[in-house]
Amino acid sequence: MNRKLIISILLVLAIIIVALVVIDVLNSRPDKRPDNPYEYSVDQFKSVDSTLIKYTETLDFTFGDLDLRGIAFANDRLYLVEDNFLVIFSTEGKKLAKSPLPESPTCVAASSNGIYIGFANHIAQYNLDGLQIKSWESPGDSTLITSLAVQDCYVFAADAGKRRVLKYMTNGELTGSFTGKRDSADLHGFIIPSPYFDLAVNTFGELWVVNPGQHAFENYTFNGELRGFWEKTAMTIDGFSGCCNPAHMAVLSDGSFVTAEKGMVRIKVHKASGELLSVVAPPEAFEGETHAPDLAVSPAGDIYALDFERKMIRVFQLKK
Amino acid sequence: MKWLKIILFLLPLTLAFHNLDAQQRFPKPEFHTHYTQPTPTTPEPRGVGMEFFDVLVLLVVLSLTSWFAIRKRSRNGILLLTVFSAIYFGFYRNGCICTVGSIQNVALALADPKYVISLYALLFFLLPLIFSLFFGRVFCGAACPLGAIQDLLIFNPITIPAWLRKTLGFIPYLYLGLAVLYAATGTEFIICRYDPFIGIYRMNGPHLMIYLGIAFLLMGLFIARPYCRFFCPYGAILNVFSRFSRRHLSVFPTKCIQCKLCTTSCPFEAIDFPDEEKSKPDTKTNSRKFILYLALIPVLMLAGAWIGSKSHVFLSKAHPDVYLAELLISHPELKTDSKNIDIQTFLASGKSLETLVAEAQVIRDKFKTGSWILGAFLGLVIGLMAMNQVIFRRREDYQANKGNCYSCARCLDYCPVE
Amino acid sequence: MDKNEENNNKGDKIKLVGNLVTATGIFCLALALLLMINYWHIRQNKPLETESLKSLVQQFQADPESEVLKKEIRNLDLLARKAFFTSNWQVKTGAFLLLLGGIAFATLLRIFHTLKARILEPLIDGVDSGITRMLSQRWILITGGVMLGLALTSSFLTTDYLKFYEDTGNVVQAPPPESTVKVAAVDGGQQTEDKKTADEKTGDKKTVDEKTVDEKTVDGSQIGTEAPGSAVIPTKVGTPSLTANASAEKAGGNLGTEVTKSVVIPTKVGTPSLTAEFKNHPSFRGPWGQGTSYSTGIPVDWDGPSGRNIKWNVELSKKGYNSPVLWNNLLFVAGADNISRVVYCYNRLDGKLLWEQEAKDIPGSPPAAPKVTADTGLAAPSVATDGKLVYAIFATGDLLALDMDGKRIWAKNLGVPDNHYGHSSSLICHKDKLIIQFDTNKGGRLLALNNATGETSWDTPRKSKISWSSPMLAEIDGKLQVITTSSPTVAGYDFETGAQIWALDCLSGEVGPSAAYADGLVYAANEYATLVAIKPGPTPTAVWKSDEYLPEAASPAVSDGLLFIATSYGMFACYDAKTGQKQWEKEYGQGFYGSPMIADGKVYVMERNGAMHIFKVDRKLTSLGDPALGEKSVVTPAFADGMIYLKGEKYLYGIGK
Amino acid sequence: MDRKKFINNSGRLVLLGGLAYLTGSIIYQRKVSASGKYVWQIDPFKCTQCGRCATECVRDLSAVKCVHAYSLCGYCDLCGGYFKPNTHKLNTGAESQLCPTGALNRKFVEEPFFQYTIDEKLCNGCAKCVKGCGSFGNGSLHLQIRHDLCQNCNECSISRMCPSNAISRVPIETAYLIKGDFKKPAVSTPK
Repeated sequence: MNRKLIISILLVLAIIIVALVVIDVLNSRPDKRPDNPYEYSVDQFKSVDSTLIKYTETLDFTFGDLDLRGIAFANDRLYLVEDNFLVIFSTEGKKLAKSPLPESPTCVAASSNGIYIGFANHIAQYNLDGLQIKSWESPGDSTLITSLAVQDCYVFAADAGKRRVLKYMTNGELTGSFTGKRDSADLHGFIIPSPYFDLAVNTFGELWVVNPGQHAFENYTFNGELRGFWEKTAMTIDGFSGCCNPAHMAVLSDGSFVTAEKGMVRIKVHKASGELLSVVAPPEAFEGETHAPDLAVSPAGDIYALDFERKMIRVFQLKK
Repeated sequence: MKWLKIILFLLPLTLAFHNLDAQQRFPKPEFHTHYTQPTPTTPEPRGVGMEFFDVLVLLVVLSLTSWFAIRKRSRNGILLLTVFSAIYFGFYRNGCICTVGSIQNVALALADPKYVISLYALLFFLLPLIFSLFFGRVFCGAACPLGAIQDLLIFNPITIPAWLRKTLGFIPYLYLGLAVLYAATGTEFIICRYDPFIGIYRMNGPHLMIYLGIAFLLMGLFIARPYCRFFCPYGAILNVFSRFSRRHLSVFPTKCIQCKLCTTSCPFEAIDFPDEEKSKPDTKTNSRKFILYLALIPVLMLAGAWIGSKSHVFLSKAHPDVYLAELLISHPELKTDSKNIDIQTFLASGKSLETLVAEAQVIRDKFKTGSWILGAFLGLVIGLMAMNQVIFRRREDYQANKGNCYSCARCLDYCPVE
Repeated sequence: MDKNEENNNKGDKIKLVGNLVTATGIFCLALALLLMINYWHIRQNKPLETESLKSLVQQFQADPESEVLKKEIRNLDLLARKAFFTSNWQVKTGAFLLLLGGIAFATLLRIFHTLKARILEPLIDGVDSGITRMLSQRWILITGGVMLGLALTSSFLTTDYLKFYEDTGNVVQAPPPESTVKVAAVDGGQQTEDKKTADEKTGDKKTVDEKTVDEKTVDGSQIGTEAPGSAVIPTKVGTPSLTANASAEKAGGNLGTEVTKSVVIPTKVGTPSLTAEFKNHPSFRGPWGQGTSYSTGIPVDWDGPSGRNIKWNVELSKKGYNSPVLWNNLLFVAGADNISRVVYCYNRLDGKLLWEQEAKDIPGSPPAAPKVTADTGLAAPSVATDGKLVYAIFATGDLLALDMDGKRIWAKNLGVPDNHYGHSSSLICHKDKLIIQFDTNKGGRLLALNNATGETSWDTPRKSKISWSSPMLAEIDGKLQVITTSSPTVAGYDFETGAQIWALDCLSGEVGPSAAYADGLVYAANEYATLVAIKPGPTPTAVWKSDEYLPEAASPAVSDGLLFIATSYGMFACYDAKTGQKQWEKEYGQGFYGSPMIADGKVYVMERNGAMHIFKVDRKLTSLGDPALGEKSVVTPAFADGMIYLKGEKYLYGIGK
Repeated sequence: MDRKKFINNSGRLVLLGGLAYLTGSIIYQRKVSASGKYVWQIDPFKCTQCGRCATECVRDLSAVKCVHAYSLCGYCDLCGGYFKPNTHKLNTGAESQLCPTGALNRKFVEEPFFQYTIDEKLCNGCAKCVKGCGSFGNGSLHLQIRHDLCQNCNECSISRMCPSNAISRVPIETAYLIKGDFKKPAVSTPK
């Protein structure tokens, strides 16, 4: 084999080697790397028709770096539970009281005659100044209270752990519970894949329970008979996404529902009959795929959303 | 928000956990059927014992090679060992962890307070060096899988002019220096990243790297062991060590009869010829030069150090954090590029740019120290290499060059002396 | 004849092998090419994520009923996966074949070679080694030069963006999201600049009461910066000390300085090292935790970013909100993370780390660090030293005593403090005792340990709730007392016996600030509670109260009849210590967690953004400068003659000429 | 000749000393663990599902696989990890499956629960399902490096490219960081 040829081959090879290394180096730069071919994208559902958005964010209450858990609105006051504290403050954000809690709370509800705070497996009653009146006895260990609703003499508690709704008297006496189960196969009670289970009593005294596994709103009598329900599963704005949504809800004075979803976070208002009424906050208003904000509404119709990511309460009001 | 940022910076981890709290399962579904929940399988990794077995194998191979090369003087024995290493360390063990790469683990272990090196990795690094101090580069001879695959594919090696060989001989030191620098600064393991043959041994891997391997092998048909001679950083160390080896393979068993038969035998041109009278340089000029280079070395080192410290900025760009930080500073618009995973991930992490820049600065400072040392080292190498050319050792016989000889024992077959 | 034969079949052999070699060679080449093509093909159209499939799915979701689309999708998807996995398979098998081919090729080559092999002509060394040497030298030097040259040029061509960033600050940061949203910081919320402006619109008064900062956000820092209130300066002990003064003369106290002369009563009690105690900065907020340093010539001008008057700064390897403590030339800080808790000792003159000692292998120490909040950390309490030993406590309840060389003398675990933010009360030691305020959710305790052995000298239970304040020493009516603040009690205990001498319930909430003492009055304060001046004694009484500005992190400091309060929402106020009359006030943006310190006639207080505010101790506001540290700081400074020692978020600073 | 020997010997001694010093310092700083072996593993809580585990692994079908922490699973009918977004008919047809390689299997357990298992022969570690499960479900699906497949490279080529530094060396004793058992509390409160 003649030497010239060999040398030329060698040179070519040398060049190839250098080229390969250079290419590899350049392609592994953070700005040159290929984008994810397997991207899981829900962006197509994130864009919301702006005409639907009837609310605007007017005020934020910030809290530093606290581990916020839940909010309630009553008596023109906001009641916030964070890890080991109850904070009461005015709608202008003036702190009125702050009292430590025995353990980390899960949710809070308030009425004109008291504050009720849900802990993992029991409920405690506080007076309006945030002093504990009574800690109610726990209905069982696997219990996980995720939401409370007060209706003059009743306190309803959503027990995600046992997948049931508990009915208490305001003095703490447990007077009943129901799981929504029926003999007929089509009603297999509350399906709660993850610890999100909300309920509320609207101004007409109707008890509405979210059945997140079904994306359903179910209306029960206080004794647990199903009066009616509606459900809507869809990624699109008019329905509820994911495997268990809405995660939180609240009822406006006209009986329509304010709903908050996890996964693709968005806050919407649905009619009592289920049709989408308006959008409060589109997914863009929240960071990434994160937790659903806890909700509270004022009689005036202002919506208070507890944003766990930004650690603030965000106030939405109807656009003028 | 400022305070919040600090906390974010203080405990990013806990926050990460925070975000996932809500996704924790709480009481399991009550199954009415007899459904037993499976548990995720966890296939065990290769045990530590096995790793030490590898060390044992390495030890055996090294000893055998030394025996074959120095006592038994058998090329076939070494050939067999070569094949064995190619099969065992190469195809069976897929070449990780290999001695050459272990340089970086050692460097990182020395530099990084948190990094802990496994004993077997350390042994992989030490054993060949120790052997080289007593028997020469027997590791290259048969134990190194990278060497083995090349050694088996030597076809028709051309002779490379000495000056070119010597000059190219500088690359390994450069490679070594960079590898140590990047390893010690925790940037990356370039030796492993650009290991040309691992892809071939695994018959799998990034295609670019496999092409690299093939290119080297093809090259190897005409230049014997191109990687070993002109790239391998570990070879550079061994080269130095082996110069002081206690015993070493020698071409002739008893006495050289100047038959010149061995001259063609070595594909690596690692046999030194006796020096002819005419080429004997007059000692005067020679010693003058010697003095000159001796004086030149410190100059070169200083120059190297200065240039090194100057170019640390450039070198440090190889570190992903530094690069990212600079990218975000120089192209803030990229923040809106939703397709850029790295930037988006950083932004989502809640880490502030200040933090990132601060971290990057720390790394860059490490580079500053590292790169002036590197510069000085390279200066020293150049100086010594040059000086080596004027040091004149008398030789009557055809001897293996202790530094470059791989103890492959090819030449032994050619020597007629019994 | 035979020879010919031999040659012939040898020739045949060679031919044969040669052909085989070429054949295998071609085979390998072809295979390699195929593999490459295959790879590129896969690379080009990623079968798993083809656009066509995506678009089909889109259509399908548009009308979920269409069976046609469904079928199409399924088929296409099947194809795609087939393509993917077969190509995978091809690559694998291909590679294997290629390998076999390669081996065959190699062996054949070898055979071919050996067959062809003949004894080569020995090389006649035509090459003149002399010339070779010359050439090599030249080329080596050339390459070396080229390399260095390249390095140099590259270094000149690259721009250092990091530097650019530091120079130009946050110029290149993304613009803050424009928001018309007002922000009300209800509970310690901080505010981004743009929002702040939005906030000012809503009126100052409002922002003030909105910015009532929550205990929790602050506690960490407060705990770190927390310290005993400014204690009595022995010169001002009053009559008892005068008599004592005389007696000291009798005792022939060979104590030179003005300070030492004054510190007579303790001298009578008899600790020769007391003078040293007052010359140094032996515990959090100085001697006896008074908040007063007797060092002189403290600098008032420095600048962190430019390094002006910064004698040295070192990076802290572990975080901790505790403040530096000095003894002679040694400076002590503590640091901790979930991995380990460490005490560091620096040379305060050049900032060199002399030793570090980890708090480990302590019997009773919890396997895992307790859950503490980020802003508290595990090393909130400051260490204390008496010149012989240095003592440190961590949120794990680990307590250890090291000698000046970092050798551990004794260590014990007090039981993990049940504290939802993390234990924070700093230590203080005097004579033979080490005082620990140990108020947890399980109730309050005040301990004194024998500092040589760590055995408990006395252990007084307190009715107080959990607190984050630190004990201080003061001499009241000739009796050395440990004064503590907590919810609800402010109390004084006998240093020798631990017996409670007096107590007054006047605080509430989560008490961070410690007490201060001067001229017979104890000062205590806490946010959402009150600021109160107490006349201690058998029947303690509140002399005056004020609710205007309440600190929640910083302790009060008192000197020359003036009381200084620094609140976490940025208000720094000066009161008449006797009457509670406000003398002056000044507001800052960031708020104070670090406690004010008195040193040679000035009061030093560190704002959270790292700006040190220095005032004359005077009834009218005289600012002596606001030198910046250039990094956030929440700790209280330590003083030595001509030097001030600060601890920032990341660095430890020695400041002075 | 003797001079040469001397140089040779002394040189060797020096180098030996150097090695000894190096080893000594490593051992002294407790940087070496005799029984220790370290393997690469993904911290599921740091992972951001960028999809590079599928593309960057030195193995052709990545050594990173999706594992299912059943103890966290909600056994949902509408599983965010199994179905494409906005799937209406919850059937197992390709038109509704999210997994590009069909490695995720869905099995009916009982009304209304479904079990989801991973066929690792098919899984390429693209983390699509992980993302879906994480944002819409309980996050029981997550990526892990399978050590029967992992080559345990000296430097993991995925970790080099991992944007969230989720891949790190872990001691062989804790070779897997499976979500349920790893760190997190069994019960937690909703947010």
